Amino acid sequence: MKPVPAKVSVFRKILRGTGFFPFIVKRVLTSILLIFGMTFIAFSITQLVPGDPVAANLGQSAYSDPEIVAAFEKEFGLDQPVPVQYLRYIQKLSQGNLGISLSSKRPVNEDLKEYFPATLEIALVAVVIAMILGLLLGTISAITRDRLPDQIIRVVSLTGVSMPTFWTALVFFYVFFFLLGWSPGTGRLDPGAEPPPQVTGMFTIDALINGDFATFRQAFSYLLLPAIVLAIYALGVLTRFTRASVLEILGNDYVRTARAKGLPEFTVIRRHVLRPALLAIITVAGVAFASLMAGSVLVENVFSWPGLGQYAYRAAVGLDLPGIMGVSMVVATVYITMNLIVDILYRVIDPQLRKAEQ
Amino acid sequence: VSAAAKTLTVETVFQLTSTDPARSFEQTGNMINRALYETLLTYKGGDAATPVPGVASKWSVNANATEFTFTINPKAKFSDGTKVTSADVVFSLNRLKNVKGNPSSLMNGITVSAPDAGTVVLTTANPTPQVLAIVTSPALGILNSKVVKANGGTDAADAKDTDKALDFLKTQSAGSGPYILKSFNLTTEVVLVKNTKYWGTAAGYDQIVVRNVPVNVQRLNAIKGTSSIAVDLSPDQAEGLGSKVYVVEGKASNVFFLYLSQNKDFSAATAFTSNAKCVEAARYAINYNKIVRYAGRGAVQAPGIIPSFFSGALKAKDAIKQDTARAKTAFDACGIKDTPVSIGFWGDGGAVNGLSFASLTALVDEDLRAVGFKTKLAGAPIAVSLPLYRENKEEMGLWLWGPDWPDSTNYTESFSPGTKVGLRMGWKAGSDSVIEELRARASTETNTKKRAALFREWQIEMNKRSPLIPLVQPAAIVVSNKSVVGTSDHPIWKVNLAEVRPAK
Amino acid sequence: MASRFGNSNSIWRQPLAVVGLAIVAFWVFAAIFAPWISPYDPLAQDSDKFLTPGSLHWMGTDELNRDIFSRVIYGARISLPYSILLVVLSALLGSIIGGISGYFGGRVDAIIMRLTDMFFAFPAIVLAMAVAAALGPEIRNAVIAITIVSWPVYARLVRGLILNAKQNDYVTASSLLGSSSLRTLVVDLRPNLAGPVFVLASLEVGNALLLLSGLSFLGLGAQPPAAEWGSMVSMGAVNFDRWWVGLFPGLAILSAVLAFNFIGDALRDALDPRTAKALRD
Amino acid sequence: MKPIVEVKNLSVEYTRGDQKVRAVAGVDLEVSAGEILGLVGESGCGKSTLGKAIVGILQGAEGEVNFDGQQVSKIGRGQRDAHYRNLQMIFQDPYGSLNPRRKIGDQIADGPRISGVSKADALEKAESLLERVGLPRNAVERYPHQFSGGQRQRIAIARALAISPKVIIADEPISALDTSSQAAVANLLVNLVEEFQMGLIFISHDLSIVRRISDRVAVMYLGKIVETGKTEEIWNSPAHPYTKALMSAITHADGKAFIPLDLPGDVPNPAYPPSGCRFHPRCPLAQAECGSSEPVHVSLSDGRKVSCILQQAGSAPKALTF
Amino acid sequence: MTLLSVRDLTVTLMTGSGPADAVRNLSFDIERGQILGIAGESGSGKTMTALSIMGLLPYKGKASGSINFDGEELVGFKPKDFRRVRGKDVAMIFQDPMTSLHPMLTIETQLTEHLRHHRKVSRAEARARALELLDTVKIPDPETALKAHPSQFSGGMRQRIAIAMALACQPKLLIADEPTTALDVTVQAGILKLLDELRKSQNLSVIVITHDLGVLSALTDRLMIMYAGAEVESGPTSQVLTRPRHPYTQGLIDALPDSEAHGKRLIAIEGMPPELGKFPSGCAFHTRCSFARNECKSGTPNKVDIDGTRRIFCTVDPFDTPAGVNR
Ligand SMILES: Nc1ncnc2c1ncn2[C@@H]1O[C@H](COP(=O)(O)OP(=O)(O)OP(=O)(O)O)[C@@H](O)[C@H]1O
Ligand SMILES: Nc1ncnc2c1ncn2[C@@H]1O[C@H](COP(=O)(O)OP(=O)(O)OP(=O)(O)O)[C@@H](O)[C@H]1O
Ligand SMILES: [Mg+2]
Ligand SMILES: [Mg+2]
Repeated sequence: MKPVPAKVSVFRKILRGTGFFPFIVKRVLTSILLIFGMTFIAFSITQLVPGDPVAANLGQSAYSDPEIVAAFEKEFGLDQPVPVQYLRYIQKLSQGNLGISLSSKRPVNEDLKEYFPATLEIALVAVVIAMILGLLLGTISAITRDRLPDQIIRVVSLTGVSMPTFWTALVFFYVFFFLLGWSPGTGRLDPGAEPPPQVTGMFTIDALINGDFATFRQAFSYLLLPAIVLAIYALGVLTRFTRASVLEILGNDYVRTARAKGLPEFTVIRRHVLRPALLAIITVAGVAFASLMAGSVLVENVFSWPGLGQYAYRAAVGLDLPGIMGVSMVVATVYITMNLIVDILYRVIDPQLRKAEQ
Repeated sequence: VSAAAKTLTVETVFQLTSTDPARSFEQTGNMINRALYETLLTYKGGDAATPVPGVASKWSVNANATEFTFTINPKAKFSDGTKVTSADVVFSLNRLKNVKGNPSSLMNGITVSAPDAGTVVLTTANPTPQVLAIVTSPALGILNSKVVKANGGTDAADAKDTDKALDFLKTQSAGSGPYILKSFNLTTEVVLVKNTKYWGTAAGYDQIVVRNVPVNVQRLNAIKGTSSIAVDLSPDQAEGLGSKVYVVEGKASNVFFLYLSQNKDFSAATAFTSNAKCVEAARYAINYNKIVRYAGRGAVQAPGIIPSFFSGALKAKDAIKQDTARAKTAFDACGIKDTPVSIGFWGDGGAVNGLSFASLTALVDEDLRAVGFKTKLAGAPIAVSLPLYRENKEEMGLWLWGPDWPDSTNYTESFSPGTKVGLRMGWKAGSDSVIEELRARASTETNTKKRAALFREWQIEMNKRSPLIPLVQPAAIVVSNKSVVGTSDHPIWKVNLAEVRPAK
Repeated sequence: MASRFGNSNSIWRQPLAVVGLAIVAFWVFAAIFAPWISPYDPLAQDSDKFLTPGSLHWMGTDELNRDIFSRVIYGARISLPYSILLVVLSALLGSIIGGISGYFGGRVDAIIMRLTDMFFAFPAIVLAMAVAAALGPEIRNAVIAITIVSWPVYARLVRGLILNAKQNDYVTASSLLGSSSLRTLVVDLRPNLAGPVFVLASLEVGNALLLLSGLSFLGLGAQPPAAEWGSMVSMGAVNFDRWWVGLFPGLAILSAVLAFNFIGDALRDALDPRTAKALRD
Repeated sequence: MKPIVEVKNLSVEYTRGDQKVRAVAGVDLEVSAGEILGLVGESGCGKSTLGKAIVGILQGAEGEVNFDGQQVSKIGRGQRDAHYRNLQMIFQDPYGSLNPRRKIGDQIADGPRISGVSKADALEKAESLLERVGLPRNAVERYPHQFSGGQRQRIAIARALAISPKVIIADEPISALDTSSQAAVANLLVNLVEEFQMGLIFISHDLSIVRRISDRVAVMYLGKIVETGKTEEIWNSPAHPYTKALMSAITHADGKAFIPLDLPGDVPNPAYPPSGCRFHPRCPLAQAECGSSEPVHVSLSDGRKVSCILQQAGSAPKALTF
Repeated sequence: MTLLSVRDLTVTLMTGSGPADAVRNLSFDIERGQILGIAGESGSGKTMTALSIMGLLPYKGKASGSINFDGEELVGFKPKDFRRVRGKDVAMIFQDPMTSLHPMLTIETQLTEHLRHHRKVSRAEARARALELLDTVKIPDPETALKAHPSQFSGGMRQRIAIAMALACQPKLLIADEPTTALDVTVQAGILKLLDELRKSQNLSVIVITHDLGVLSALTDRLMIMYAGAEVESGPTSQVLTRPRHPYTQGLIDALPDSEAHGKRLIAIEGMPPELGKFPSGCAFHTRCSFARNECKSGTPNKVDIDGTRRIFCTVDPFDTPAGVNR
């Protein structure tokens, strides 16, 4: 038998190893596999269900012209058998190419480059709002357990997770835009205002990079309301989760030990309770962030926010398969990446896990 | 004058795919392209009957309406300063024909030629009087052929594979209109700026922002006075807007209609709906007044399928009136009894001119049920419902028709047996010799008066025997800030942005 | 009940749970007796429209002048049963898949768990939208679509519970006594799974209702003229400043979801803490 | 008497990450019917692992276990062979060893039911067994949470007895119990062994209890048996320093303010066992070669077996003094 | 000199079925430098007694009576006052060293945070003190240990660290709740030795709580036996263990495996300890006591003082025999 080439064995060693580096390599590899696996599910589901993308995407008269229909099918590869379509898709995907959108007739990559940052922007602001408030409210709730503040926070956070987002968005828009005039309205910038030069695609950040504070303020004022609406659900989730985690940790022996040392309650909470709680909360926040991106469909619909959610909606309703796949891939990638980051963070923060690995 | 005063904001629900004239066939695209690209002929204001000079200063038609000669205005210049020549026209029209985009069918049967640099001739095999209307369509906008060719454009026969100018035309325009494209975003806004080298009367604004805004927000913005023009409000929504705006009321060119499938073999229900008695029962069951009231001020019952402003449109007195007794008798005679019958329509919140298909269907549904139909509403998103309609897979359907070109032939050529919509209704050629003969005569008649009479007669026969039941011609509303003048409502491009100016 | 959910924290002692039960009881009552409760036919139209709430129409009327109060009441007939159906279907499907995964373990388990990972990563609403759009919007199809995306929570829970329970000495003891794995699963573990799955399902009813009405809001669920809360809100969205059109159906959704969450929460608290934790993660 | 359970050179491994941990490393052991074998050792030394490997919950990596003449194999997904059902185990945690959601009666009846006894008969048997272990007959209808730890342990014993086992491995059955219940459960086990002539392996970390109830003792340290022999002999003259240390560490409630002997360090991690004699880093009598060469397991003249270089095969145990 | 004087301490806890007294009318004293042992079966209220001194009673728990510590009355103390005393003058270590140290904080942080808080010393001083403490409790290589996390230590080492933590502010009283229960016997001895040395070298008062009479015998000067939240017997350790006067104490001693009874059978106290909230009336032990008479079932048991240093709570007092007479 031929000797195993050195490169392979190093690779094997990494995969079999249990240290920090092999762990990361392994996690990244499984994440990539996961994403490819998902394309299969997405593809199967979208293929299994009926619906005619050609009809959905051609105008009335064009559709009756067989020549035009054939041209359209050829252009988007719809004339090929499904497995071939899938293989082609995978092949392109591995080169980072998500195909051409049926509805916008542009590469999905380009579409996403445009819409994704808009959603990322509100989702980030939303998750920051939800994290900060959720941590605060959840902790207060836990330490005032069963007393009035706790009761109030529990009902409020439960209400938060029970609100239909699309409805909340309407109510908030009506109140804060129409009645109170605090929000400038729909869209991302004033009509005709020049967006900042694209770096990240997030207007607030790009404006800052560009040193353009007026645009930053404008962009921020537009995104605040949708971000708040989007944050409500996540806030409810994080508050409840924080409360539960803090309560659980409060019941740990080491908290009793900390109290037995006569430390100020604030120190006990901050150092001995929140630190371990944070781990759990970060995990949930990571997942919440990914679900915010998906949840933005309904909010963006109301606020005419030109983001992934709107794009997803149009793609779905237009049976724009490459579009649907593209959105799904992006959201899934965010989700998987968040999980990956959280996992890594977990190891960095938690010495016990690190120890167990050695 | 401040910079802001020179910006016009137009709010509309985007129906937009691109600003390439050869590929764009949606309302928002038409509105924008009307300001970017000029056509040989055009219309003024809200009129859609009398063509006026565009790039062509003069034109003539031969006696049997098969040859149309246009003389290009020597002053006409593109935004880069070069002159408009017949070569540009030939290129643009052939490109439209050959890229096989949605509007390509406008060029069916038309050939273009250029005897000299200042003259263009369009010829057809059969008499086609509507060519003069067709050339006003923004899809036939004239492109600067050199610029477009330099950026991947071609008018060759295989243009559908080889033309690569689409992306270029999203970043920049290459027309001779009063505005040029500054930026294009499919979902948020399209920004136009003044063409400083325009050869005609200068543009009214330095900049026009066409924004994608949902109808409800258009209304709120109109009340607040933050928008300049709102395009999509229904008569209802146009009420109580306050003092900052005025409302331009017109009639939409769209007609909503109900049909019953004539495809006997499609389902249990269509075995009956193909029966003339069944159609009659439905036609007289409907409370048209109720629908018109729902459609709001300015809407009218559609007496026939041809909208009011086209030649040969029927008068209100010709309209069908509800007659429940007659409907019930017909219903009993048709034998459908308790067989359930579904009505297809555009379901996911689909609305045009502020009227929602779902609500209209609900209204019709109530009346049909009242005479005994066992109806079932089968709305679906456009992607699902439209194919069913197009493939004649509905039992009943509630849809609308907007003109592809502003001429009544568009209707005779689309709704007669064996034509496009006729087939969708399962109405095959040879089903009705009277109607078919009227159609043939109307299409070749060049005398204006005789044409109108034929169109009227065609519609009256349609109302007697066709599976088609015209329902309502909605009002078309443009709400405009008082700082703006020149707003009108046009059936093809809605608002003529080229004509809009700041109030003095 | 007491023995199944532990005895110290009976849900009757939790005020929020009682409120939740009351609201659910109200909606169930409304759904059953809708024809008697509602003052008008929910489909009856009129030439007037958009009447403001008043003594004739408590919640006003919509663009076809249908009585919103009656429609909200009738809405319970769609939203509640379908949400519950949805949860039952996903719970069944998820439990079976999770059961298979936990029972076989090893490679089967690994494959199934990767699959659920994928479904978790998938944006549920996008998938549901696509499926609903393609199958044709009908509430039945929306239910199918949501079931396809919502079974993995149950699968994960059931599998986790089985793996956890497998470590219990009583499972080992029973296999020493000759019990086959299948018998253990059915006899020993099923009662342990039933409680948590039931609690999760009760927590998920609210989510199901939200997703279902969200799809209807987008026009991909229940179709007009059916009175469905989500699609009623979407009509309110078109008629923004007629606030009553969207407000009341929205409140109906909120109240029902809140009620189910109250109950689910209380049930979870009544479970023993370790299982409750499994439900939370 | 012929032993009913024979363990020969048994090793058991766990996999942690990609590392193998040998929790039991080459153990020989035997139990006869009617005999109580005490297995003592500190936490983590592999007692439970050994117990589980004997009944077949864990798979041995090397060596074998014979039960009643047949080799025990790991339990699989299917039904366990009737022969091996006579080999039962009782666990330490009285809360985890009964299914909280099932009635006591059903759980005890499980064994007979699987062996084909009718439901009524099985339940009848459950009732009489409950009575035998000192609980009321009507306990069949109740759930585990209605019983104390000691009572549950008795129920667990009743469940094992329901199929009349020949050997029971009891893994720290009384460690989690209160002083008073401890005595009751221990006494019950002793009575049952005498009554049914079962073999019992009694696992415990408490040498003083093992001394009281068992006929023979095996002392385990870090995966290995360091000494086996008759209880009284070991108690009177421990031959292995670890046995001696264990005994010296026992506190006595005699009011004499005597602080027992402590050994340096803890039981090491079995993943990294010390070289040579595994006890040598903590052994007060360790010599230079203890770190390098592994001691042989030798039989002493009184029949005891011990692994220590201080003891010589065939001779009487040498007295150890720290 | 009396450091801690507890009188009529009653601890009321909230249970599923309402409030219940987990500790009832308990009185005892501790002198400086003395070790007091508290023994009793599970649930007898040992831990609650300790926690009431620390002001750390569980959620909704209340103490009444009097706890006089070094001149201060602790019953009715505000949380703020407790925080002043806790960790500084009274310190406590818990049963399970695996869970009582914070898994994510370094040993240095855990050893010095209260030192720095109570004594307001600089980081460097605190560190020096921490090294000294680790040395005192015999942790090898204190420098490295400071940077480590608890998971890097074995159970016995962790318990030593917990003791070092408790000693950081030089408390006057140390409460050790089952300090060796979770440890191996060969390790337990080390901890006992350490506690004994500390008491001697630092003149520390210690309360040791355990159900292991052997441990108490090794370590304590005085002993208090509790049953169902109340004292049943107390006195000098050697006397209580060699000549118990209360039937319950006798039962505990008889149940020890190394007692002199014969054969394989152990001697058990019949029945089970009562649950909180279901303590029998009268002498709580009467349900399990072979000497019980009718009068045991109601009223409070007699308090019998013996030699001025011992007392039992028993109306029957069955072992009232002259000293030295062997039963
Ligand atoms: N499932 C497992 N995976 C990996 N290692 C294990 C596993 N179970 C036990 N071990 C390790 O094997 C060794 C022996 O464990 P075992 O439980 O047999 O010890 P024990 O003597 O019963 O201890 P205790 O007195 O704590 O019950 C220990 O070091 C333990 O950490
Ligand atoms: N948080 C609590 N709420 C209610 N009751 C409690 C709580 N903690 C303990 N108890 C009860 O208080 C009684 C006394 O408990 P305590 O912990 O003082 O007993 P102990 O003597 O220390 O027992 P152990 O030996 O088990 O530690 C017990 O019955 C116990 O169940
Ligand atoms: Mg063990
Ligand atoms: Mg305790």
